[in-house]
Amino acid sequence: TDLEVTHWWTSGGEAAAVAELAKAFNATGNKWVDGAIAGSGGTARPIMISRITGGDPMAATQFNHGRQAEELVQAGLMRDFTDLAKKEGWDKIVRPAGLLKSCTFEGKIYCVPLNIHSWQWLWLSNDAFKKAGVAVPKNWDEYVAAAPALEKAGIVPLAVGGQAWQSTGLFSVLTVAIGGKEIYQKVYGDKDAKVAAGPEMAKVFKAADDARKMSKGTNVQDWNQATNMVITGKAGGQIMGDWAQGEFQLAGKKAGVDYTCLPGLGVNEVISTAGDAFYFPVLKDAAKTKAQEALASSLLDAKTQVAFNLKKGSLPVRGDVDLAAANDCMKKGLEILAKGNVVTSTDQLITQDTQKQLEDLMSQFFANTSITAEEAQKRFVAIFSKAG
Amino acid sequence: MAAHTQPGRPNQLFRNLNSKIASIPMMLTAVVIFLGGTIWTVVYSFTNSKLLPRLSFVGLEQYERLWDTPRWIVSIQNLATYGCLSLIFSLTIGFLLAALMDQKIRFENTFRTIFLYPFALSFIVTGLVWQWILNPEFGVQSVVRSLGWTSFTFDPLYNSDIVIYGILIAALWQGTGLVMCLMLAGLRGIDEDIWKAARVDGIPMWKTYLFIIIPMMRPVFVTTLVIIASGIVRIYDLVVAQTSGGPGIASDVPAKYVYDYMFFAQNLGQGFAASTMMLLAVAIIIVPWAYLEFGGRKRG
Amino acid sequence: MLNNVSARAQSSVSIRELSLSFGSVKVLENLNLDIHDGEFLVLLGSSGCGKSTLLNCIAGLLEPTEGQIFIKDKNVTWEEPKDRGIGMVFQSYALYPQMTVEKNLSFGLRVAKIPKAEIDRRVARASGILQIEPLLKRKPSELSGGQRQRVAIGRALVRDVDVFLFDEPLSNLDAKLRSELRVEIKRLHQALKNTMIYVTHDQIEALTLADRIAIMKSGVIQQLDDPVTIYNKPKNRFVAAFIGSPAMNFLTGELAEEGGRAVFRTNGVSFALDGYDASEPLKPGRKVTLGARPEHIKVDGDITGGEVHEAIVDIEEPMGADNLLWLKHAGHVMSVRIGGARRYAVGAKVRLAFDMTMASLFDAETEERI
Amino acid sequence: MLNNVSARAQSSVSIRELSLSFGSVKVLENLNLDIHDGEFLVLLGSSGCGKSTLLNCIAGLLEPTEGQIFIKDKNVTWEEPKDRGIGMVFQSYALYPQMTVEKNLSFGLRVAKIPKAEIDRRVARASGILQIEPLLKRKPSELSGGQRQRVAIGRALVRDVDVFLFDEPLSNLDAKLRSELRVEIKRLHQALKNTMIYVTHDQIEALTLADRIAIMKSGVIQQLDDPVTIYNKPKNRFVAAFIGSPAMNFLTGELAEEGGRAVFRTNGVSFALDGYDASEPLKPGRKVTLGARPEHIKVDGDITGGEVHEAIVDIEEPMGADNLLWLKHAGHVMSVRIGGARRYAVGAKVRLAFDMTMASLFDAETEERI
Amino acid sequence: MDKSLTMPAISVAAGSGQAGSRLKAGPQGKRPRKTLSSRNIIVYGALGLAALYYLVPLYVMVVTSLKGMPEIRLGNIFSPPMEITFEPWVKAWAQACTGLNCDGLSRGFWNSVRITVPSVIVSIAIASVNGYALANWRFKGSEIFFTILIVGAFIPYQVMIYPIVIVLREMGLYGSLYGLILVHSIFGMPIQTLLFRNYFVSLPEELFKAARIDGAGFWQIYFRIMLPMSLPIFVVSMILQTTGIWNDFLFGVVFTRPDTYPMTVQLNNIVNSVQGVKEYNVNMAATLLTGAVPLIVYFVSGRLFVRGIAAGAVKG
Ligand SMILES: Nc1ncnc2c1ncn2[C@@H]1O[C@H](COP(=O)(O)OP(=O)(O)OP(=O)(O)O)[C@@H](O)[C@H]1O
Ligand SMILES: Nc1ncnc2c1ncn2[C@@H]1O[C@H](COP(=O)(O)OP(=O)(O)OP(=O)(O)O)[C@@H](O)[C@H]1O
Ligand SMILES: [Mg+2]
Ligand SMILES: [Mg+2]
Repeated sequence: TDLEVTHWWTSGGEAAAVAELAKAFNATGNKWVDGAIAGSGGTARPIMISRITGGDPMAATQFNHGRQAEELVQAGLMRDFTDLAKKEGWDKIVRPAGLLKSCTFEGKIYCVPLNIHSWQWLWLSNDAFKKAGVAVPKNWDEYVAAAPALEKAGIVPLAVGGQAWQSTGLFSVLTVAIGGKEIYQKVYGDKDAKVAAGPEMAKVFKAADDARKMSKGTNVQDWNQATNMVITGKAGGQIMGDWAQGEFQLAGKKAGVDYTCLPGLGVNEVISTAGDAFYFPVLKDAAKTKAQEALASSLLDAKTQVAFNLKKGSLPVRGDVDLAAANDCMKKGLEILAKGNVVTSTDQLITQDTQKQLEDLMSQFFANTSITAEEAQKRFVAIFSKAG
Repeated sequence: MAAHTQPGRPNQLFRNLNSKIASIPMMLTAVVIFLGGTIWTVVYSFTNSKLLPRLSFVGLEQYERLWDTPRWIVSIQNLATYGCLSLIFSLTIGFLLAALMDQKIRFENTFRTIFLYPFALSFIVTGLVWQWILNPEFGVQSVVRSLGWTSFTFDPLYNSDIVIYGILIAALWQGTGLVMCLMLAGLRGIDEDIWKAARVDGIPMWKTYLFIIIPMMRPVFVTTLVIIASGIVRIYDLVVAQTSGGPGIASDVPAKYVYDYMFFAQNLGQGFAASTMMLLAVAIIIVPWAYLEFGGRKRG
Repeated sequence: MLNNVSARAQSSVSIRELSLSFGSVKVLENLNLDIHDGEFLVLLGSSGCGKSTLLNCIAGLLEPTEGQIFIKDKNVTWEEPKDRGIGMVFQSYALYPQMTVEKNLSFGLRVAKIPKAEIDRRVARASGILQIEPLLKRKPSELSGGQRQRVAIGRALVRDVDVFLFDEPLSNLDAKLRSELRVEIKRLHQALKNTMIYVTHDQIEALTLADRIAIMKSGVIQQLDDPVTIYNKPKNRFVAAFIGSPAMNFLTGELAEEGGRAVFRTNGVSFALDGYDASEPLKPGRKVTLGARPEHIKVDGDITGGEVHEAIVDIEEPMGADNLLWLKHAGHVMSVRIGGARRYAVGAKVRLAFDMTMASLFDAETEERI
Repeated sequence: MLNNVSARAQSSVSIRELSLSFGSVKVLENLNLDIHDGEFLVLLGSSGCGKSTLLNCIAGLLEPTEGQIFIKDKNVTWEEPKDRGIGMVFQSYALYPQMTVEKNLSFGLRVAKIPKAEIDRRVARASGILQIEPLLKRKPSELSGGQRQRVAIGRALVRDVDVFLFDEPLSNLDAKLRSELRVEIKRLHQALKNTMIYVTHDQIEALTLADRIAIMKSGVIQQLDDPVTIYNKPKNRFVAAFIGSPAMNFLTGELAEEGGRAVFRTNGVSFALDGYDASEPLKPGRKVTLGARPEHIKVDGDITGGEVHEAIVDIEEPMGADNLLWLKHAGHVMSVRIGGARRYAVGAKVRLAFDMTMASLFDAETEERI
Repeated sequence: MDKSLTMPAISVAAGSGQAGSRLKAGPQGKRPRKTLSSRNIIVYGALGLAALYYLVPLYVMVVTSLKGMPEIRLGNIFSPPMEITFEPWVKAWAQACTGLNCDGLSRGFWNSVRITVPSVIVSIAIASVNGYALANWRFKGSEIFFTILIVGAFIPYQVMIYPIVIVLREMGLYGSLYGLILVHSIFGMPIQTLLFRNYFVSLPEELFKAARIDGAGFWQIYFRIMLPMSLPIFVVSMILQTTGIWNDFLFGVVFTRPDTYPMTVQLNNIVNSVQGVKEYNVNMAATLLTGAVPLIVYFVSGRLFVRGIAAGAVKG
């Protein structure tokens, strides 16, 4: 049976990873019909939602973990996979357990978690630092200190793409790294306006201000173009999720040799557990409904998980798979995960609405130097004081 | 005239029946889609609908938030700046080109094709090309720099203060050809004798255009204005393709705000509130005009 | 072509060997014309014969391909229209629609930087002459056709020029207004005494207004003469047919001699040509066309002399003051104009006689008057 | 309004209490009109008076606001145009540009699904009558104006109807063609004998063609009579001024008695009213307007009787067959028509006399004829 | 101006012989004009400059699409390609990847044709009938509907997506080609109807009256009288709709499914699926390929377009 699967994985590494999913699914005797929509979730999600609400749903679709599909589930448009989950014992294999929880609504499971992504990575180009004549920094402060030297060598110290979600993500990374796990949890999780307005956060904004200065001259839009600047040594570094690793890999770069990765910016080795999940709209066609189950199990299949996550650069959602082939950075991530140094991702903590407002603030902050850190913090507080 | 049996006036509903039947698509579109859709939008702008429309009313909350949002204010300002400039420049450039084309020049067809072809391209394409040309690393800036002016800076798409002009350049490139065409058609429709009279009166060419011809072309300007203005209000694709609203939110426009909040932020209520504000602005300007232009007047 | 060189000295407008072609279409060819000072010259011809083209050449709105134009003995062939000392009035009025009447009148003067007081004086004078003072503050769209045309004339008037050019100024008006404005233009000419060149295809306008009429056909002037000559002694058949309403009757036949008298013979019937003022001998056997205007054919009581024939009434067209009878005779149908009070029944028999002193004979080949 | 009820039986078209408004503008109001079988009725009036509106109501192209329309004694007020038994000819010809002449003629018949043979017969007959057989294969753009109008008439002809409606069919043609086609339409009516309603604002057309003329002013019929009556006994001043070209002269003054005779006195000068055919007693002191047509004022040699006055020539307008003199007398300017051969110099003195049997007196207030 | 040069020999002869010519000395015939008069310099200069502004992007697109990536990275965008390669075109047409599909634009091309042709036909058919009814068969209220329609032209499409999704869902047309055709007809309707209405109003009313007297009804008059006379406006309308629908992205992506995505969606996918560095040459080739159809339409029928606009569109 042909199943149409929509997603927004179109960059090189992502596409290669999707190919693995398709391969695994096609092996079950069905056919993966690829419905990629380029241009990130912002472009793709309205289309997916329109099609689901318009009564012409695809068979499966990507969403981020968390609250993006909440209402579709509520409206009964998504398929309930509780039975399959019980049969295959997803609660035992999926780790951390929070992932499956975010697929659960009123006790029923509506999605299949696919991978774990964490935002908390600083990617550094060894070449760039060599060229600038400074040592590859070990943490955020060293990095900030090295910025002038990089600039002098004609290298952009920090690559930040123009898309709003990149600066917003960067800021959340700074919050965890500079502010710490508690502050992060209080602000993003509890929406504590007082903490948001506090001195700890002011420090975070100070760091964001530094990042803003360091990012001047990036002039690219897409995250992977920014990553590409790091790969080619045009930029010193980039704060980006572990998916950036896919790009390094595709470019044939070796962790530790060509590039360096610092989880938690080398300050606070904590990672957040965001990720992608697949949702399955309710279909009328019986054969397709059946095939949906095949797809769901194949997604969680241990082999698929390994193949997919290796290509994608993310971590598998199963704790029981062998990732011998993983590179240094990935292994570092697995270690942190094993230690339980995790925070819930922003996708799960805040609504899309709040997320969008944050993005508006952050992208404006990074683009426009006339907004001071204090001003930005004030607006930050305002957003959280109203957030639900 | 009681002597004659007066066959009653036939039922008004069935007079002109074919015309009414043939107009059903138009009536349905007007009422269901445009009017119904608008009312629907307005109604839901008073709710706190998120991903899916829900009738849980929250009063004016969405509007309060809307006017509190810096991004919305920036969008409005951008639209105002872009709208004014785009109107002025489209009309001026379009008219100037049309006036030049009207000088009995050679290669008129060639020039016209050159000016008109961008109109055949979508905003997406237009945005891409101009993003490329205005890119400081490859485009105009780097070319000029490589010619020796190393301090030359021209990076409208990466400078918050002037990004809207970068979009304007592309928009004018795409749209002025059509304006030129409309103006040219208008110029050609002007009585030859007016030109002759002006020449006999010894009125210089530019004064003739300014004081006589332009005022005579009012209907053409009105049509053109409608076309340009409807394009301005709706501008979206070009911004997305060229800057995605960036840098930051510097080139944001209302239509993009609406779209982002409806689909990205999954806050339909907020998106509808913004739409309603846009519709309101349009209605205030357009409805009286449209009524005068098409409603009140009789045939011709 | 028609005037001798000596006339040139006193002429107000002279056109020498003028040719004009649009691409390959020759509209005017080797045209010569001298217009005297203070003369009212009417250019008359059917649509498309080149009248407007000629007028536009004189005004400088079209460039001739060949030839010269003199105004007041100055060669203006290459001058700008504004420097030629002409004013022009157009059929479509060509008023500037968004300006008031006053602005319309003064716009050219203001552009020419003429002092304010002088402008006011001229506008006052022109609007006085044309009686449009009450309209000065109105816009053209608020005026009737006749008022608009008056303003258009005013715009030429304020220019204080020697030569006025009119291009069918009355064609867009209805019959009543047309005849009213016709009289006004005539008065204007009598008062101002400047040269006027007036294009029309309405022969009544031509006949009533002109000092001389130039009848044009496809770019060539057929006859240039005063109205009476044109009417009574048309140079050729074209002119004869073009002028006169109801139109001249034409009977084709040939010349013959009967009893020593020249006669015109058609379909076996002969008409004596006694009294005909021929410019050459009437050779028998020559194929000719006899032209007689409806008022120069007499019926019944009006007959004062000449040969009397009998005809049958085909149609009667009462036109108020006159009555037009269409009579059948010798295989021809001819129209005869009689008083409006005299009525005939269709099919009635009438006697008719030609007034040969007023008739014209044309060669069947060349169509020139004999 | 004007006809009695007994006429109704034989009438071809009857209009009863017809009113029509466009929004708030009342164009026609309570109009009554009976047109006899086979009559040629001309609707005459100035532009915008509602002639076309009335015609369109008869044709069914406009819906009346009030009233009824009968054609051949059938109430057709709410019938479709095609079912009314009418044919219509328009000023702009309104030929279908993409069809040949033949197709143009047969379009209506084909729409009505009339058998092929019958269509051919009717087209052949119509094109025979109008002599347009050679044009059948051409498109309208390849025809001259006159030919186009002939085809337009043909299109009405093939419909084989009782009533023909013409809306200024000749206005777009030049003077020559106009008079030619006028004669043809007259012939057509004589041959077909069906009812024709003909709208025009050209009085010559009205006078020559009509059996009866209805003169309209702002939606109201002023006078409905045969042409001679309309011309000689106009019901009111409007009709008098509207009909006749050159227009009737009007002198305002008052009635008086001098030596037992009724006289008309104006600016201190008196004109005896001997021979005037009054419909009511001529009471002295009543303010009146004297109307005299240019051909009913005699000058110099033409004077056969009546009081003789002296006047001065103001302007002379030669029009070929006639000559129009504008004479100044007693503070009035009046036009007088004389023969084309008689010429006067401007400023010359002439003697004039009114032909009071042909004059009209109008009450100054009501403007009705006395 | 040197008069001795501009005076032809004939005027010299005129002085000698009476019969030769009646011309006097002095200017005659056409006023000589320098080809490089200041007027010409201004007019052609301005037009040339404007043409440059309009042509540069096309030039950049073409040139870039013919360069290899290394050359793009080095050189400036205006320099002509040192080595012409058609690789990017091949890639854009047949190989560029979006997700797993690596068949470039080729698939989208036929989808676009399948969408554009019926949409153009249906929308023009509806709009022309509407315009005809509005111009010739007015009924009470028709102007009100029309006014709403015109105001509708100002509504941003994004705002209407939700209501339309709901309407289409209720009609069961969502996701089908019919649904998309309907959407294009709806959003093309305001401007198209305006064009047709203005055109039909400008046709002589008497023609319509004559046809009614001839007994033709609503449809007969439309098909047999009005349609054959409306070529100019049909051309304008067809050009506008073809380019509009061909270039549409939003409806194409929202109201279709991946196997029927039009070319613009493919283009967006190719351009936005950045794999490593942006392949500008492939993007430009894809852009040109996508724009080719409307461009050809304009190059071929631009003259008719202007004539049609003059025939009806500009009359209010
Ligand atoms: N710009 C032009 N290009 C080509 N031919 C032209 C142009 N203007 C006029 N003509 C042609 O020149 C001829 C003379 O035109 P012109 O306007 O002088 O006629 P006219 O006598 O004024 O006619 P009308 O009485 O209709 O005004 C016509 O056959 C016309 O078709
Ligand atoms: N569709 C309409 N809407 C409003 N007013 C109209 C309409 N048609 C005609 N009128 C008005 O009705 C009056 C009569 O018009 P109509 O066309 O009958 O005049 P007419 O006598 O035929 O004039 P003409 O000689 O110019 O043809 C005019 O004042 C005109 O302005
Ligand atoms: Mg002319
Ligand atoms: Mg009329």
